Amino acid sequence: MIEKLNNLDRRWIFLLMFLAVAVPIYVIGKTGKTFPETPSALAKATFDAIDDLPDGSRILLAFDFDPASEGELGPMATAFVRQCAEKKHKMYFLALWPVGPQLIQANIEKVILPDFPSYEYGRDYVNLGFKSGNEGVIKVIVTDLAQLYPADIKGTPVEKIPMMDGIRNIQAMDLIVNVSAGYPGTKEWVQYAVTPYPDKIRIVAGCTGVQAPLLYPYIPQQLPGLLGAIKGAAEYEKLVNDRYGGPHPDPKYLEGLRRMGPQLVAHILMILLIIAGNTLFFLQRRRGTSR
Amino acid sequence: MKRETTVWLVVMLVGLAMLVAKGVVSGVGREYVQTEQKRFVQVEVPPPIGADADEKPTTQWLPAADAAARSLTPVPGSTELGWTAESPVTPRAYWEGMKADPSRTDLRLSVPRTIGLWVAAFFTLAIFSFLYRDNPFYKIAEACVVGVSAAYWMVVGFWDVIMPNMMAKLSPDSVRWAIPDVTGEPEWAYTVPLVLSIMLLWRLSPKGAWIARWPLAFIIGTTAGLRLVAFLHTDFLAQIRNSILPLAVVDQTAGFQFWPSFNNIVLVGAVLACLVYFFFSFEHKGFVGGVARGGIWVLMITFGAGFGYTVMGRIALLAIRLEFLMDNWLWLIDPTNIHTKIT
Amino acid sequence: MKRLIPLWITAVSGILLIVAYFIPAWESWGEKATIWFDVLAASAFVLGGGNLLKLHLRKVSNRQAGWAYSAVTVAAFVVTLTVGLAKIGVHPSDNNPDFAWSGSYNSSGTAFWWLYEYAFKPLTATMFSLLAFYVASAAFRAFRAKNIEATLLLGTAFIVLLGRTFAGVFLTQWLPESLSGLKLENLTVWIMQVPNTAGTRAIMIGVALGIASTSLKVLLGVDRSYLGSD
Amino acid sequence: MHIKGVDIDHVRIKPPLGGVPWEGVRMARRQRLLLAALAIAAIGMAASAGWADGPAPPTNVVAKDRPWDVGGAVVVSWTSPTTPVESFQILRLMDAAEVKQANRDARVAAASDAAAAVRERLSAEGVAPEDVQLQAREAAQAAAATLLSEQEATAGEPRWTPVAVALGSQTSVVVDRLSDDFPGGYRFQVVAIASDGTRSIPAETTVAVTPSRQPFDGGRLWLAIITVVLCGAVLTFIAAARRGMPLKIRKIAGLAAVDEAVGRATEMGRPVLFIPGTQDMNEIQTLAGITVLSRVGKTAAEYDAQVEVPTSRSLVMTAARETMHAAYLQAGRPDAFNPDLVYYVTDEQFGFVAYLSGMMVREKPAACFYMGAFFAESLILAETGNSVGAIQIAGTAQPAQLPFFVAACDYTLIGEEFFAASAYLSGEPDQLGSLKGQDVGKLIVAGLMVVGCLIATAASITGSEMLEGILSYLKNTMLT
Repeated sequence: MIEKLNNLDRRWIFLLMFLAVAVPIYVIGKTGKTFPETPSALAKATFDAIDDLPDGSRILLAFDFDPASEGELGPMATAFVRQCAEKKHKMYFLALWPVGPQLIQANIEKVILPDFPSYEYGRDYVNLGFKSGNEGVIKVIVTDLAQLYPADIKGTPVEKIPMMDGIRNIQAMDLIVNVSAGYPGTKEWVQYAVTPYPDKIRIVAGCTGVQAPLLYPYIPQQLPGLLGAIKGAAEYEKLVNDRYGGPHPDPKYLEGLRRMGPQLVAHILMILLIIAGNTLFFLQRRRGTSR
Repeated sequence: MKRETTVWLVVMLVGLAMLVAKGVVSGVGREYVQTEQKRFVQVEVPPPIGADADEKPTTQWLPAADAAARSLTPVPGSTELGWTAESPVTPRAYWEGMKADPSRTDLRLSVPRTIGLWVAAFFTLAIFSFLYRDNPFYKIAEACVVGVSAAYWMVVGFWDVIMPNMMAKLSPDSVRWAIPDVTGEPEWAYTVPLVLSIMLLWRLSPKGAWIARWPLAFIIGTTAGLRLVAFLHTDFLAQIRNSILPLAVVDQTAGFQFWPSFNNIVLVGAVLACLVYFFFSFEHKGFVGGVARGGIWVLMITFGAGFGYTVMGRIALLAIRLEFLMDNWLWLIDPTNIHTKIT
Repeated sequence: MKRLIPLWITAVSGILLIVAYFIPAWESWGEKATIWFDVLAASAFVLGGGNLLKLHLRKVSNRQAGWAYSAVTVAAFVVTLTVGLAKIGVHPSDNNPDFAWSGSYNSSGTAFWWLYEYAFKPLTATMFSLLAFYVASAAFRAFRAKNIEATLLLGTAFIVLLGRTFAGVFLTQWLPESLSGLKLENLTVWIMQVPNTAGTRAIMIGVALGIASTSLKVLLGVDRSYLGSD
Repeated sequence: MHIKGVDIDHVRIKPPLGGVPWEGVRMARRQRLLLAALAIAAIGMAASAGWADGPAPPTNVVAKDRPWDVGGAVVVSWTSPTTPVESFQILRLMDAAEVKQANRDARVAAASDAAAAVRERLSAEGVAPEDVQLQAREAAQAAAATLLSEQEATAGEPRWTPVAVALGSQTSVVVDRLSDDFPGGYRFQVVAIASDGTRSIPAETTVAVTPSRQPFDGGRLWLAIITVVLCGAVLTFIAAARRGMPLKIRKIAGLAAVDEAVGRATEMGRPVLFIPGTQDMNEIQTLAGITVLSRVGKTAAEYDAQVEVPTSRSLVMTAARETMHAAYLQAGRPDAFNPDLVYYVTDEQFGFVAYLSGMMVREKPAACFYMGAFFAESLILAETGNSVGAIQIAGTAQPAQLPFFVAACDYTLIGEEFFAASAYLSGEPDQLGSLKGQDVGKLIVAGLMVVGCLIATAASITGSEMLEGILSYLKNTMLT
């Protein structure tokens, strides 16, 4: 029996995982209830980094991710855009990942167009689009933005964009907000933008769970705020909703909190699997030694 | 027919029947769009009020309505240009729009997008089917993803790299058909990548394939040069700097701080132990072996933490795919209230 | 000759870039080299794409096992390449309606966008999501307390998994304030900030050294396997 | 940012030609007008000799090019007056082109603000749109004309623009974002501001200064030294190894398994799969992976095993083919080399993984090597490989993926070990020498950390300013 369980067909585990994620999504989708969140210090630091700036500051939003990691990063990106918009910050979007511009556009359509109709493209926000070259792009735009971004994504020359007036490089930004799924991402922004210009460039980031542990060494000197994975997104969403959402925030701003449901159940499943695996292991070993 | 095949056939048929039933009863995934006529005119835009007297008007294309609102006159001889643009709308917006004014023609069901939605759902299920075992659906999905993605990156490389970063630099005039706003003088330095590219593609010729080693050597040399200093600067120096911490933290007002001191001692000790593990000159024996063992333990804790953190992300990825299936495709749930039938 | 010149190219270009890092007037060389690399990598797509076509077409023509799937690959490749390069369905950009090719190749509603949105994206995202299943199976199969190292690995993973959800908060909320450091969510933060930071830092330092010495070996031609032989 | 008397939020600082405004200063369009007004007011105040209440001005104002930098920066220094000072404001003389541009921008902004105000007022009153348009236009023209006449009246006078502020305790400040070819050089003024907001007479520099770019970046001196020391250590040991010095290097578990894995694949008659990561040739890990491949290829050629190398980058395919060709040649079997086994799949990470997963399940390789830079695909590959019963050996420097390889593979080369692997596998003495050089690097790290931590501890306990100074030099000058 133990032998059989030990060599359990992994497809049973796959099935369990499927249910652990699918059932909560269905239940939460039907009822709209979410689990409570207590924001961590890092999420608060990230929130404050944006909130403590005077209204109308310049924020560079670098969306360095792709649809594959939208599950984790989409809610963060949405919440970042919303907080910046609520604070009336000027938003400069760009991407180091080729598919980034689509995600930028999606967030503009999701947050700015419906909820901030008075915001004008080119005055309150601008989408500079994607440039290839990975960290090379960062190295160039810390000193010369126009060299790589002579025009925005629509092809409008930067001279004709009012909010680009007087911006020679990204040192003119009050804060960089980076949403990152890997390389190039937060690490490269820290390496090539923050490290060489520690007094001029500040950054906060939201990243996938896999990256978060690697970025901890940069906290807090080089990276004052960090949101790790969907948990970070949910905590940050809560902070933004508490400040700006009112009693009944729009469901589109609760995506991260909703996604914590399947997360919880799946984590419990993972824990049970580890316990089960070890129980089997010890039972087997005891039998092995008594023989 | 094998028993397993029969079982799967039955499962699929039942699934299909349920899908049809769901479609009949409360609807399944559809995509709607709103069409819009875009018109542009070429106008002379005068300099802004207050500008210097010698500033000249500029010629620009503006949306026709915008130009009319600013009472600008079209450039003589220019014609109005335009096309029909589509933007997606939620089913709810479509229903509400049609309910308010059933004669509207700008709102409609988008056949290509709806087909796309179903194709996407098929591909999603096909990839999931690999978890059970390799099968023809997965093989189709695999063949598609390889073909589409390889070509996708070629197209991106052409339009986003070759055109703006090489052709536009070498000869701005030659790319104006695709990048009309390109400016600047030809930069002859960019003949270097052009020549290197040609050498690289020389490999395709039957003779002198070794020519292709030159660009390869250039790439590897520049990479090695760039990485060597960059990593020493950012990862090496900066990480030593971050590890210089007081082992006894004394606050001038509050006195000795136990926990910060403890954390600093653990951190510095752990970094040193790990470094000993990576030391190549000594065998892991005796004292060195003991410290190296401690180093491995720290690494294992690091890996455990990394694993735990990463799991979160992976589950979110699965969640978003299942949300796609349940929300966008099957319309089983509607957390953002976009496709629940209005009454 | 066939190896000597490439070795010189490697050495000279690499050493120049190292020196350029310290010389303000040359600092932009590194950036230029990066841009050139991208151009080269983009040109190399012709090699890669050509190789892909060659292999699959050969499979089709030889009627090798699974040739039909190779045909699908070829078809998907050719269709995507054609609609992307020909900008099928792309409207001109708003600023330049008189230039038919000025629109973005991936703007919404175009054929290329359709392929991206409804094939590329679901396929790759779903492939990515398979990881959720694999982590579960790895947790069951590989996380066993065989020795101290494995126990530390799984113990930490265990705490972090719990500490990053509501379950962790719930399980240890009974702990008094004086022991709040042992609450799972706080323990998780401690693990991340102290041992994890230490381990990651040591790996980073080691990797930086490894990269520096590997780069140096390449520049000096000690390590030259990538250049093949005559 | 607020320092008494210098309300930064309401100062629009015009940057030098094409430059950016000085950091921390926000620019709202309507604030341009305020700047122009402020500049004019400053001149006006000077003219009316209204300094009587202000603090004494600073003396000895000197501007010098900042040494050993990349250019574009100047150090302005002064001697503080004896009276108490809350802060200093530093201003710079604008040249004619800048003044012209600033005037133009101010007029355009004034015109658009005036028009906007009229539009807002009249629309609220319900005036017809055409009339609103007309009146707004007139208001704009009037505003621009008024400002123009003001500007013309003061045309000959020098215009100063604020570029920096300093605290009362400071006696120098770096002004950057300057141009290296500013006509005639830059001139500066320093104004002392008292706690009640009153301003002193401006003190001016006597000599104009032009920033320049030096041949060496002084801020990177220590980086240069450390680079030289590390490279020197590696070179020294390589040279020593070539002269025949015996080098003792510890064993790395996992490397011995490389040959064993290839041997097993030969016995089973199944292929060996080698994946050199998913990154391009501009990643050193890919290079290290390719070096390991040369060893695996050579062993496989000797055993007559089949090595399949799918790559996700065209350039990597090119390099890997060269490597494999050389490996077969070295093994003396160039005819057995089949270039088609080294092939490109797709650049897309998960497209590549989808292909590999299917391929592994179908071909069931006996041994899988993952050597290079890996991302999320690590676990998919390792778990799939595991399910087909392959021996798996991984090596990567991606810390995030190490947990998965450690959990799912038979052997894993962690971080630096991966780079060391190529040296071990080659067995050449000069390659091994480089490992000794790396050890010197680790000794430097350990030494700096121990010394630094001791100084930091002593500084923390004693609170000594000298120790703090040493620590600050170590951290902020040497190690940045």
